[in-house]
Amino acid sequence: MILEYFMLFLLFLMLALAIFAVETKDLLASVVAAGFVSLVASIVYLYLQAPDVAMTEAAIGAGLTTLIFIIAIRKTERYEK
Amino acid sequence: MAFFVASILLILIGLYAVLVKRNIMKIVIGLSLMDTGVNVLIISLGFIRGRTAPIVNVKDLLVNTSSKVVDPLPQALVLTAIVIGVAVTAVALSIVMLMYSKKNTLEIDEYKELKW
Amino acid sequence: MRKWLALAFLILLGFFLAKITSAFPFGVESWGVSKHYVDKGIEENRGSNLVTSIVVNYRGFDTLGEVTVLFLAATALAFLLATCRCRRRYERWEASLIVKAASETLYPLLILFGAYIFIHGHLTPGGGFQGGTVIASAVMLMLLAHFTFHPNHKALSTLEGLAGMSFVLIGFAGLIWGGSFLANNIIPLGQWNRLFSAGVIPLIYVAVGFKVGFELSGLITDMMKTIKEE
Amino acid sequence: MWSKIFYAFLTLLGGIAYGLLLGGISRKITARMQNRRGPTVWQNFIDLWKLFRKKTAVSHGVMFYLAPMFRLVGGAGTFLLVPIVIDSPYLSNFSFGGDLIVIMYFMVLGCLGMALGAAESGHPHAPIGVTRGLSQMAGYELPFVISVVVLMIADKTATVEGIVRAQQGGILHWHLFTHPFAAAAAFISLLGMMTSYPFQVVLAPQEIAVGPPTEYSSTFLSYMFSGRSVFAMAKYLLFMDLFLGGAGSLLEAFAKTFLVFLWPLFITNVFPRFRLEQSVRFFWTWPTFIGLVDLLRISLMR
Amino acid sequence: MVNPIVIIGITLASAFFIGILQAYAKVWARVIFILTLVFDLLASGIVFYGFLSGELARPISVKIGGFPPPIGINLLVGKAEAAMAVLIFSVAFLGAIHWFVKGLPQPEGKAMVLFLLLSLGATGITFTGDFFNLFVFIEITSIAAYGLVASSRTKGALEAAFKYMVVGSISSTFILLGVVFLYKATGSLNMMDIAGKLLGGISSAVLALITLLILSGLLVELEVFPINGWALDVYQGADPVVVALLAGAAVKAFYLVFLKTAGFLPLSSFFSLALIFGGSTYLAGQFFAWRQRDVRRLFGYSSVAQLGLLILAAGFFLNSALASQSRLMIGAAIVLLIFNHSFAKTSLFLLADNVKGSNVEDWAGTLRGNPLFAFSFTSSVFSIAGIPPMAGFWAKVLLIFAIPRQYSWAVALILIGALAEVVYYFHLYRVASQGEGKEAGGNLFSPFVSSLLLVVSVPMVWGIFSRKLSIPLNGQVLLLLGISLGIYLLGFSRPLQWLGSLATLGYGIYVLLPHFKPDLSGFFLALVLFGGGALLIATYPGSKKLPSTFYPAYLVVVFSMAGVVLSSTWLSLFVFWEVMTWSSFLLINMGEGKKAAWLYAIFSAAGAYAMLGGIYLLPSLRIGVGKVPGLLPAVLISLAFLVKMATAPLHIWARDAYGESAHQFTPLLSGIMSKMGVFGTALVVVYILGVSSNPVFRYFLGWLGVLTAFFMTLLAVFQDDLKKLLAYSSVAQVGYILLGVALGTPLGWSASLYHTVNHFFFKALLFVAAAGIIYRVGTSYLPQMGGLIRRMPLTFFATLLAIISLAGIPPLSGFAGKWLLYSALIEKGWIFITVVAFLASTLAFLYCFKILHSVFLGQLQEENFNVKEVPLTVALVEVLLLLPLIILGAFPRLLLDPIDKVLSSLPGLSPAPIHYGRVMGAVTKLGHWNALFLMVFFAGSFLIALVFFAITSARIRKVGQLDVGYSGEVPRSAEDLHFGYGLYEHFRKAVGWLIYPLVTKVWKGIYEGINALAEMGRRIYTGDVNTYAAYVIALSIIILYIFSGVK
Repeated sequence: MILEYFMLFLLFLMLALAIFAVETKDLLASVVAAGFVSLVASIVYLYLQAPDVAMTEAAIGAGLTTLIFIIAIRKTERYEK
Repeated sequence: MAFFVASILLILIGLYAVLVKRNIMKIVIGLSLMDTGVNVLIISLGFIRGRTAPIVNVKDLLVNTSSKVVDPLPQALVLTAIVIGVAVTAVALSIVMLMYSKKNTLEIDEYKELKW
Repeated sequence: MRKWLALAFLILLGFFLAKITSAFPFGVESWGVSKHYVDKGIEENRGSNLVTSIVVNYRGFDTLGEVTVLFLAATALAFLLATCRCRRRYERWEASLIVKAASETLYPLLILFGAYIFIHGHLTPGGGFQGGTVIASAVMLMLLAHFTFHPNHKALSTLEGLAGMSFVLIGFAGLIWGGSFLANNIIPLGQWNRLFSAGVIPLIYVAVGFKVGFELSGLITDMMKTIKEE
Repeated sequence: MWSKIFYAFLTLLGGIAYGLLLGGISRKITARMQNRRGPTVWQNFIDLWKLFRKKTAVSHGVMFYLAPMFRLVGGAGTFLLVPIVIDSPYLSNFSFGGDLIVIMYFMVLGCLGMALGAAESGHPHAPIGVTRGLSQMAGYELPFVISVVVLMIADKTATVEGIVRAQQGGILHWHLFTHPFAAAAAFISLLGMMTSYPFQVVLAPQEIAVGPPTEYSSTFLSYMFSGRSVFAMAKYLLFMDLFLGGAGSLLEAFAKTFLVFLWPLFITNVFPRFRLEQSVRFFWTWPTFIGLVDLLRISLMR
Repeated sequence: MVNPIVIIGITLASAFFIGILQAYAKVWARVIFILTLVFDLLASGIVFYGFLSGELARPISVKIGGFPPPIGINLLVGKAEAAMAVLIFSVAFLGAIHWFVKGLPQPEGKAMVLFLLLSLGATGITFTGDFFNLFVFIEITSIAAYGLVASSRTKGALEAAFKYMVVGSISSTFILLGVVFLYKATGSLNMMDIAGKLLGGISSAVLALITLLILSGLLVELEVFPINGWALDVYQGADPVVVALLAGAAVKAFYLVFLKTAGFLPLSSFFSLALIFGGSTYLAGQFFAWRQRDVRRLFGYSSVAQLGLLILAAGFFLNSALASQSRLMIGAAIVLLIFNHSFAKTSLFLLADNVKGSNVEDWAGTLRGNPLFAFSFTSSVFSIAGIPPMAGFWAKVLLIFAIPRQYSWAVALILIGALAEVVYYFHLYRVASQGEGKEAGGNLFSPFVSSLLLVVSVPMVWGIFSRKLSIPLNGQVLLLLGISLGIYLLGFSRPLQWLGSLATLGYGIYVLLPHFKPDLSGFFLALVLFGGGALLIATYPGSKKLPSTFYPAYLVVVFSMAGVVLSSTWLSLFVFWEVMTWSSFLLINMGEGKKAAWLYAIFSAAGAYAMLGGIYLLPSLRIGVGKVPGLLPAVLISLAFLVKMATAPLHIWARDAYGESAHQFTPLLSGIMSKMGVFGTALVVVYILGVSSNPVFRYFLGWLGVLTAFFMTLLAVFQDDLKKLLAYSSVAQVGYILLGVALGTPLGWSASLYHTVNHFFFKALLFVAAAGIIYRVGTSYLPQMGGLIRRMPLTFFATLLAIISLAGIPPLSGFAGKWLLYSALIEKGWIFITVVAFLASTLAFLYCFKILHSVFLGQLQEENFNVKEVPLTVALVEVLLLLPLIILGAFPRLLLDPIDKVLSSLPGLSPAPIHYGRVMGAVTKLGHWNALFLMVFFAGSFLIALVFFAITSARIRKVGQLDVGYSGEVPRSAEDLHFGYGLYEHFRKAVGWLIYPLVTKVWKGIYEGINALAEMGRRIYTGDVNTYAAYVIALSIIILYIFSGVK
């Protein structure tokens, strides 16, 4: 049962991170938050018995996407007006 | 049930960013969040309570696996969807970089020449 | 005013999505065509990881499409950034000694780990894409740590092309000998849970792994490359 | 057929003579109105003879040369198409040649010929006179057409004989009394046709020296002169047939045409000259509305 | 038989191979690229041929991965998919060739890969039989498209790519969600397997919602009305080659998928969804393009509109309530529309690529610069606007005649849209043909080839569809049209072309000889062929300056008129009518009056489309069969003919079109083409209205005719340009003819038929003389001419006779028409109309005198001193047209007897009640008129008077033109004495208020009004990404809410 509540907490965390990512003015923080959302999602996938997807989400969703975003931010601006 | 609600909310948050934010980078982030939300929704659709992952590496799973294993198809679809999501994001970011190199700003208002 | 309007639209959209998802009870079994995958999956191609057997064998065409998508994204990115006069906004500082040392030791291990993932694609969770990404992250680590590290771009794109070609050729082999494109009966399926089993699947996943690995590293070097031009 | 032509020729000569006579009388009366003696009644004949005897004549080109012929033939043709006495073998002239529509269009032939000759004369006054004449014709044609259409629809015929027959049986049957408004409109437009005084802008002696025939002299002018008088006679005859019940005998024709001749005479001597747009506006308002009254009556009656 | 999977496999392999090769050997990469495209084109061609030749009856399903469809993925390739593949690869091939000629964007290896994968994606979309696989291929196409659009060097490319990417991502998310929900609801992903199979516990309402989710995703890709802002930006911003591939091929693949999805997932409310969105997109696209300054965005609006039309057609195609035969026709219409639109749009966008500068003004003069450019541009514009003989026309006709009667508003919508399309396309055509020749860009090969395909397909399409739609086109006329197009080959020397066309016309008369029967069509056929021939002779002088397309177009006009006259069904009449209209448009466009040609195009198109609508409402297509309910069909059909006759409210195009078109063409335009309007109205009055029935409409037509006569004559009086004056007079005379036809009595009809022939004689004579005069004097401005009688006596004599006949003065032939008309009017009792008719003919004398005076009489100006007589051929034609005026003047029965035969052949009409006594001449119940007697009397008395004058007159002294009674002074120059300017100024003071250009102001007001609407309407495309995304979400909500009936 504890797992059930832990999952609820994770989902709630995911949503909070997502809202933070959208609202924050600092793009870098927003990208990192998005990365965290992916990470939490991959944990959720584990609960949903989808190991393949969890690995993919972790590797690509959290790792690669965040990297690309950061490179892009280096090329443009960090703070949203 | 909570997974559905959470994933739909995540999609809506992603869309919210696309609809409201004036910064094109934030829009791309919104799109990426939307993709994650969709993937969570698809996987939660394929989940069956009290079942294990569709990896048949133990002998007893060999016999009538359909009553012991989660639905594998959504997971296969999500695998493709994630990769496509990242591909689109990569191209989008390259476009954003190019736009920035031309106009030195990320604000949408600068990119409204083509209209009417 | 725009915020509230957007919110209203989103709530309505959410309402409809909820209405559709409410028709599917959470966690309740409702088998469709995947019942065939699950029941006969092992028997038809002996790959213990059912997801991989679906991804590569039953719905191999999707994966071919997916590989094309990735290849397309990499090419498009290279194509666009070739013309971009993107200047670096922030000056670059030397990575600290710890990062340098750690990255040198971790680099081969990560590549080995990546290879392990996509070789055992049909047995354990993970596969070509996940393994490829791990390799790419290894290359990324080296790029971050050392200025001088600069993978040979031409070699990367050639290898990537060859890997993609091999995937298509396996498909054609299936067409010529196996009766239909990407057919799996051209080499023996082997036994369940053995390394050399599940027919063509490991071969494809190895090709995909290499392709994704080189492609993503090429992609990252393209994006990072513009930094070096300063 | 030949006898008809011979008698028609005779009536034509008679018509020219009577026309000249009437012209002389009108010059006499105008002079009397301006309390001077004025030329003799036969003055027109004397002028005609004088012009006819001239030794040389000036010509400005082919069309100028042919114009008097057009004028005379046009006038004579119109005169002969109108029957004086409808059924008599002698006096019905060439009315078998065409009905009222033919007459209305034949009238224009004479004017067109004279207009072209005048235009070629090279003198600017001539075309100015012609354009004024044509514009004024557009003016007076409207009321005249209305009255003619009223008669045609009322008597269900387009021939002059038919209209005359419809008026037989006493004075009250004349169209003058059965269709008074149409007759009034027609008589007002008659003023325009005769270019008598209120609408004299076409010839306007002081302004453009008699207008179109300004360059004509000697024998050309004589043909013009006789053409003009026979044309006037044709109009009087036409009005006699349309509104005064036609003529039973030659004498009655003389009397009635004299009556029709008196009407423009009374008006011409007492009015100043309209400018052209005033005359066109006048024609397209007063006589037209008067004519429309009868037109509405006819269309409602049918 | 090629296995379709091989097409996709090979393309993919070569994409990877080019990825490798481009680093080592650029040349080899290019070779592979072209070879792949050629291979794909051939392979899909073979597959398509397999279906065409019947070798493959049912669609083939190709297993992939060795597993049967519901388990594995399959390719579902039917006839439509194969055709689409051929289309995609041919457009891609043309685009590639254009790129090679223009120079590939660097680095070229990657560009080639993207290009190849875009066409692969499009083919994949059409072939795949699995929904998720469809999603993957949509992604491939989209990403390739984002890459290619972003990489274009043009100004707005990046902005367009970003918008496309955002909107594309949202739409593909909808599709992905839809597909997964579909899997959960039906348990399968395969298209064929899904149809109607629901897992337990899932209500059909949910399936409807899921289907709508997918459809709303697809509708975004199909550029539906409110959310196609991104598409317009892409069309405007991206590189035309990319846009050609997108608009030409990719969007069509999405459309086919839209059709398949709607087919496999049946939705009750799909019909209304397709109608609403298709119709609104079609109308919005057409009208918003009016105020468009950017050419590419204009083409974008047009292609969006065409797509809207396709969606509308899809609605009808999938509507099971329709009869299967009409659904088959709609299917054919869709195929034609797609084929026509793809190649026309490809050619237009590639042409746009050649023109430097992107707004409309930059296109000035491009049509005259390069014949290849002109050919491609004209054929593409004609085929998109749906003008026969192009394929676009057949698509519209098939579509319209398949729509059942209760949806006739849809037909009205299609026609109005088509009209709006003509307005803005021909505005561009007008700008392009103005100004001096501007050399457009070099590489015209691809647009030329794609428009060549359009033209080459014409005979094939005609062959198939003219039989199917019961449009029996007269074979001989088609042959003659073909020959007259051949005359273009003699283009190098104009005299040779002149002789060639004379020979063709002679041959034409010989071939069509059996048709000269004494009935309505025989009567008009004689007028057309002999009239056309006579005028053709007069076109010789000054033809050196004419473009080489003049004579072919002239012959096409003549023979298409013959086709109109000889057609037995309304549709074949309509086809020839359109061919005549648009070939005459090309001829008018050759003159310097480009705005006139544009106005002519719009009015004729409006008339033609109203006619098509009218024909649609008729019970049967055969002329004269079936009782016609109500008045609407008659009104609509007669609209087209009234426009051609330029009757009162529809006349504003006439003055400039007649006045400014090429001098050699005006006699044909006014002499004969306006008669086609008469022929048409005659058909309407006889066969649809019925000669004796619904008198109110005919009374209204009568008023239209007489008012046209009155006002046009009045305008002619005050006109100072010779050709425009003649134009007005021609329109006025046709007004009389309309009045005669409207009467419906035998007398009225004989009057109008007589006047038709007569009008041809004297009007053509006047225009031919005018052309000769203008050719000699150099100007058509009346005040600058004068006194030409001394230099051009024959032309003066001819014009004099023509004027006398025009004015209707007795001895000559004109009077008979007038006499018959007035007798008919009085017999019928239309009193007020008679009065106005009389007044109008009196006013005619004013401009008759004006013509004779200003041109021939008065003073001969210095600059015209050495003017010679008109050239021989013009003089010959003048004499040719002169004689009938005199002969008919004396013997009107020569023409009245054949007219009586014609009248007896028409239902409800009998020969005119005239009996011909020897003495009394022509006698009717009302009056009599002896033509011969009048002629003899006039000639005789004229001769007698002349002889008498010559004998008795004094010696005649000929004087110079300055020797006038000038009150003592000596006039210095001819200039002072010539009264050329402002002849009727005083008359204008009196009646000036009558000719206030009210009608022109009304039409201009309508045009400005629609423009303002369009201006306001297109403001919704704010160009802002957030707004576009918001539109997408809002639209999907609306679709989900309305069409699924969920509360």
